[in-house]
Amino acid sequence: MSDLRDLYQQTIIDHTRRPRNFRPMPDADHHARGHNPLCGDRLELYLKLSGDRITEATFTGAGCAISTASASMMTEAVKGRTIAEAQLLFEKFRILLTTPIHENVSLDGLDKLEVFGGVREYPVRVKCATLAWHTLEAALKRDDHEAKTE
Amino acid sequence: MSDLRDLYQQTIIDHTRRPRNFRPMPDADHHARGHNPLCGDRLELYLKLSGDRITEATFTGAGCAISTASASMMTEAVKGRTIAEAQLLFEKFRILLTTPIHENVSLDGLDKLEVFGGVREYPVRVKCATLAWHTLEAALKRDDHEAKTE
Amino acid sequence: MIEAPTAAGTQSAAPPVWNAADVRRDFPILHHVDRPVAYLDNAATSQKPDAVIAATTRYYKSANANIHRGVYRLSVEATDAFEAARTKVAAFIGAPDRDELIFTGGCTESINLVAMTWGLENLRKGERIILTQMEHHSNIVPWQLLAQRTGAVIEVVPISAAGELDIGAYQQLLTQKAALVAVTHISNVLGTINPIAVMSKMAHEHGAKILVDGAQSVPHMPVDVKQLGCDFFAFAGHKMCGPTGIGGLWAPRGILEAMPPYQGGGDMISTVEFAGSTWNKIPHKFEAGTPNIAGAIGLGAAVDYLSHLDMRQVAHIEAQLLAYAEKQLQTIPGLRFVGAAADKASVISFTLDGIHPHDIGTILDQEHVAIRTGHHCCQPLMDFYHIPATARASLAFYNTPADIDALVNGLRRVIEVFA
Amino acid sequence: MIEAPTAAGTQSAAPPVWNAADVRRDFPILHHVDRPVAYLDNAATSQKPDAVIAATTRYYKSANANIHRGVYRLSVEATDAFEAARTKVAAFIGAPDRDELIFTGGCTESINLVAMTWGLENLRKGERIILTQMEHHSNIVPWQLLAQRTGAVIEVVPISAAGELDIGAYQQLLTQKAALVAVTHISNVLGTINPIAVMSKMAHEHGAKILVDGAQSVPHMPVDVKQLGCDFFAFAGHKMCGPTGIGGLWAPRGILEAMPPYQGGGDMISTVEFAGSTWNKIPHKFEAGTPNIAGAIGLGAAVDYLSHLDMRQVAHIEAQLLAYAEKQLQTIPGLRFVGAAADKASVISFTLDGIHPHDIGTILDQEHVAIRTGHHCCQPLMDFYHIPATARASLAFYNTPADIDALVNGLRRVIEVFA
Ligand SMILES: Cc1ncc(COP(=O)(O)O)c(C=O)c1O
Ligand SMILES: Cc1ncc(COP(=O)(O)O)c(C=O)c1O
Repeated sequence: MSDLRDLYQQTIIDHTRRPRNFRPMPDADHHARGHNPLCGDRLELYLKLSGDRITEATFTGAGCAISTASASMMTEAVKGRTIAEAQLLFEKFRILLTTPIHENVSLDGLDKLEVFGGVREYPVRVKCATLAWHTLEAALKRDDHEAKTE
Repeated sequence: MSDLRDLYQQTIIDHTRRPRNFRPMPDADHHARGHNPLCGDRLELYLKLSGDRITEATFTGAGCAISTASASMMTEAVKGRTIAEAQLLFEKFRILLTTPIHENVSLDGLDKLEVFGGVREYPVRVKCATLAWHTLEAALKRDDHEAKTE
Repeated sequence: MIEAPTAAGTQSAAPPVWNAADVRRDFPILHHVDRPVAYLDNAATSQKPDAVIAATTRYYKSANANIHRGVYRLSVEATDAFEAARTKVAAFIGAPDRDELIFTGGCTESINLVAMTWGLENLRKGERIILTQMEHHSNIVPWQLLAQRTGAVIEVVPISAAGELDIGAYQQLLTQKAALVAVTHISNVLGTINPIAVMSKMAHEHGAKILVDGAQSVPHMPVDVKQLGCDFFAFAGHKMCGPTGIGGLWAPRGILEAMPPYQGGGDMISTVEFAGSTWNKIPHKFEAGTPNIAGAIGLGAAVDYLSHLDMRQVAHIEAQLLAYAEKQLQTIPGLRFVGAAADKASVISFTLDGIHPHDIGTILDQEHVAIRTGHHCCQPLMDFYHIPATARASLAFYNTPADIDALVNGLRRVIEVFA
Repeated sequence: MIEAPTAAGTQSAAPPVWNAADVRRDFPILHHVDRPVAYLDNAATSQKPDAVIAATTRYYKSANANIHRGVYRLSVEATDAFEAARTKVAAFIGAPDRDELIFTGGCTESINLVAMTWGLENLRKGERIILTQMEHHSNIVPWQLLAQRTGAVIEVVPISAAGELDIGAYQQLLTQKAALVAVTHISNVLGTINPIAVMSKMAHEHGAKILVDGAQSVPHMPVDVKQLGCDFFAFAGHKMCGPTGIGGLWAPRGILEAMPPYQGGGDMISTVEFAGSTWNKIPHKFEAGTPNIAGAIGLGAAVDYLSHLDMRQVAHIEAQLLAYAEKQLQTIPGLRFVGAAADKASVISFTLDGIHPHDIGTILDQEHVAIRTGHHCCQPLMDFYHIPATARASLAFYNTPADIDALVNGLRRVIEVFA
C-alpha cells in the first residue's frame, strides 16, 4: 500500500486550505463551469487573455482537497502562458496522473504540479485532479456547456 | 426411479391408440374447449344431459398419451352419472394424482381410473391427466371460456 | 466497547441472540486474508454468507436447467427450487399470497415496472405523484419519466432539518388530486424510518395508491406488507445478503391482475399469434424470458439465513451498534451528523468541518475502513442540506464495535492529515 | 460413433481442436455422480464450466462491493472487474467500441429495451415492423406491445417447408413503409442460420433498421456485429456458458446516444433535480440501479472460456455432432425432422408418428436423456407446421457421440412403450 502522504502532500493540503486566486472575476474574458457528478465537486473558472496569452485566472467553488488544490495550482501555473502552452501543460499533467511511473516521457515543465503524481495510485481520484483542467479547456473553447469529468 | 410402466400402463396406451367416444356431437347440450398451453394439448368435450344426469360424453382433439387416455376414460366413466357424482369422481381422481400413496383416503369408485396413479410420480404430467376433467367442469358450468391447466 | 449482546440484554419474548463472532464466520469476505476490512457500506450492498454463495454454486453444479417448460427431471428440479425461493421470499415480507411476489432484477427495476405498467395505465394529466425530499434517484427518475409521458405532476413532501417527513404537508398534498405516493421505508442517507402504516392509511383515505421503496428496510428490520398497508413494495436482493441481479416486487393480486404486462417474451404469455397474444397468470405475466434463476435461489437462501438469525434480533443488534457508533463519533471534533430522526436505522451520514467527504473516504480506505462518500443517489436531499456530499457509515448485524473503533480512529487520522 | 475430432479433421488455418473429454471435465454437472445425464437441451440454457462458477464465487468471497460510486478499494476493484467484463464481452461479439455494450438481464430484456426506447421514439402509426414466422416469443411480443402503443403494424416474412426465410417476400415487405426488421440469427427450433448480412443490407437500402436476436448464435459460432451489419444485437448470457440474469445489447454509439433512457434510477443519471434530470453517457444511461455485478463478471469468464476454446472450433465440433446425430436419427422409424435448412446449426426438432412429443420427453428422461418438448416459445412456428409441439435435441460442444447414441436408444425405447 502506498503512503497517504504520497497523495495528500503538504503542498496539496496547503492549497486546499488556502486556495490561491480564489475569487470571481466579473470582467473575465472567458468563463466556464465544471462539475464532477460523482462527488458533487463544482467549480467556476474565470480567465483574462491578452491575445492568446492568459494574463489572469481565478476560480470559485467547492470540492475535495485534490480538486481544490488542483484548481488553485492550475490558476498559478497557467498565468502568463499562451493557450498552446497551457494545453501542453494539461497533456503532461494527464500523463503524470495516468501513466505508470517508469515510462520514459519527459514531464519537464510541470514543476510544482508534480505533487499530483501520487494521484496515479488512486484511479478514482484522477477525475478530481483533472476537473479544473477540463474546465479550462471548456473556457478556452468559449464552450457554454459545463465541463464534466463523467 | 419408478418404472416407466407405472406411468404408461397398458390400459393407457390402449386408450391413447384407440380413444373411446372420440367424435364430435353436433347436438350436444353442453360443450367446452380445453387447452394446456405448456404442451399444446387441445380438446373439445361434448355432453348430453337428461335432467342432471350425463347420458352421453364425447371428445375430439390432439394431445399427449396421458391427456388423450384420460379424456377417453373420463367419457366412459361419467356416462350415466349425475353431475354431482361426476364432480365427486374428479375430486377423487385429483387426490389420486397428487396425494402421496399411503394416505388413508378412500378412493373407492375410481375403478379403471386408478391406472393414472402412476402420474403421481410425474408432477409435470398431472396437468395432462386433469385437462379433460377441467374441461368437463367448464362444460357443466356452460362456461364459454376455455378450460386451461395453466 | 459495548459488550457483545447477550440473551439477558433482550426482551424476554425474543429468542436468545447469536454471537457476533459466529455470524462473522459465515461471511468469507470478512476474514479474507489479503485485506480484512471494516466494511461499513452496507446500505450500498451487503456481504454474502457462505450459505448464499453455496446455494447458487450448488444450483450450477447439480441442477442447472431452464425452468417452467421442461418435462425432464433437471428442469423440474430447477423449477421447484426457483418457485420454492418465491414462496420463501414472499413469506419473509409477509405477503399473503406467494403468487403476488414478482422477481425482478432489483429494487430499481421493481419501481420502473410499476411506473411503466400501473402508472402508464392509471395516471392522468394533472394528477399528482407524491414523492419525498429524501427519495433515492431510483424512486424519483422513474416517476419523472412517467410524468413526461402522461402529464402527471410530481409533488414533494418536505422534511425537517432532522430529516423527518412533514406529515402535515403530506396531508395537504394528498388533497390535491393525488394518484400515487412513492416513499422510501428507510432513507439510505439519513436512516430515517418513515411511518409507512400511517402514510398508507392517509393515502387510501384520499384514494391514492402508495408504493414503498423497501430497499433499506427489508435487510434491517422485520417487514410485513400487510401491516404496512401499502399497494406496492419494492426491494433488492443484493442488500439483504442475496446475490446481485435479483429483487422483488409485491402487490396484491387484484392490482397485479389488472395491470398490463411489462416486458414481452417467453413465459409471460399464454398464447401467441401474430394477430394477438394473451397473458399468463401472475406472477409469470411479469416475468418475461429466462429469469435470474440462480439469483432467485440465492435470495431464497439469504432469506433462510436471515430468518434463522431472526430479523427482530438483527434490528436489535444493529440498534446497539448504532448507539455505540453515535456515541463514539460525537468525540470527533468538527463532526456533524446529517439526519437525526427519532426513529432511525443504522445509517450514519456525517460531514467533517473543512474536509470534503471524498477525502475522508480515501483516507479511511487506507486505514482499511470502507465507507461511502458522495450524494448516495440522493442529489435532491444533498440540495436540501446545501452540501455536495456526505460521508456515510452504514452498519449491518455482522459489524462489531471493533469496526466502529476502526472508523473512529480512521477519522482521527483524517483530521491529522489535514491539520 | 464418429471419432473424437482431431486437428487433422479441421481446416489448416484453424488451431488444433481440443479433446472432448477434457472439455467435459470443465463442467461439474456433466459428471455429477447422482445423475449423469445426456444433456441435449442447450438451446434452452447451457451448462456452466468451473471457471464461470468460480469467477462469481471469487467475487462474492473477496471483492463484493457496489460499483461506480465508491472511493474505497473494494468498490474500485468490483468496478474494474465489472467494466473489464464489458470490454471482454464487447470484443467477443466484435463491437467496435466497448461503451456500446449494455448489460441487461437477458436477451428478452435487451429486445424490450429497444422496443420501449428506440421503438417508442421512432415508430409511427402505420409504419411496419417486419418479423419472421420463426421468431421466438421474446422477439414477437415486445413488438406487439409496441405496435399497440404506436399504431405500427406487424408484418411477417414467410418461410419454406424446409424452414428457410422467403427472401423475395422479405424484399417485398421492405418496400412498404418498413421501419424496423427484427429477426433471429439462428432459429431455436429449426436451427436455420439466417443470412443476416444480406438482410441488413437490404433493410438499410430501404431505410429500415434491423435488430438481430442473437440468443442462439453467440453460443455456437463466431459473431461479429460489424460483419452482420445490423443496428441492434441482443443476446443472453445463460445460453453461452454464463450465469442466469445477465445478457447484452449492442448498438452503435450514434443510435444509443440518440435513444431515450429505458429505466430510471441510480447510475443512469448525471444530475437529478425534481425540476428535471439529465442522463449519464453510454453505456451507463441504460443501466439503471445496481446491475447484476456477479453475473457480468461470470459472463466475462464465460467469454474467456469460449475464446480459449475458439468459436470456430466450437462451430466445427458442433457441425460434426450434428451430422452424426442426423445420420443416426434417420434410422428411427416414423421420425420426421422439422427444419431442413441448408445452413443449419446444431438444433434438431423432430416428431415421431403417432407419439406426442410430451410423452417422448418423459420417457427419454427416464433413460437419462434431457431434451425439450413443446412449442419452444415459438407458437406461430408450430401453427405454420400444423403441429402442437416438437421434440428438440440441441447440441453443444461438450456433447459427445455417446450422448447422441443415448438419445437414439432412448427413442427406440419410446417406440417400444407405444408398440
Ligand atoms: C431465439 C431466442 N430468442 C430469445 C430468447 C430469450 O432469451 P432469454 O432466455 O434471455 O430470455 C431465446 C431463449 O429462450 C431464444 O432461443
Ligand atoms: C432507498 C433505495 N432505493 C432504491 C435503491 C436501488 O436499488 P437497486 O440497488 O436494486 O437498484 C437503493 C440502493 O441503491 C436504495 O438505497
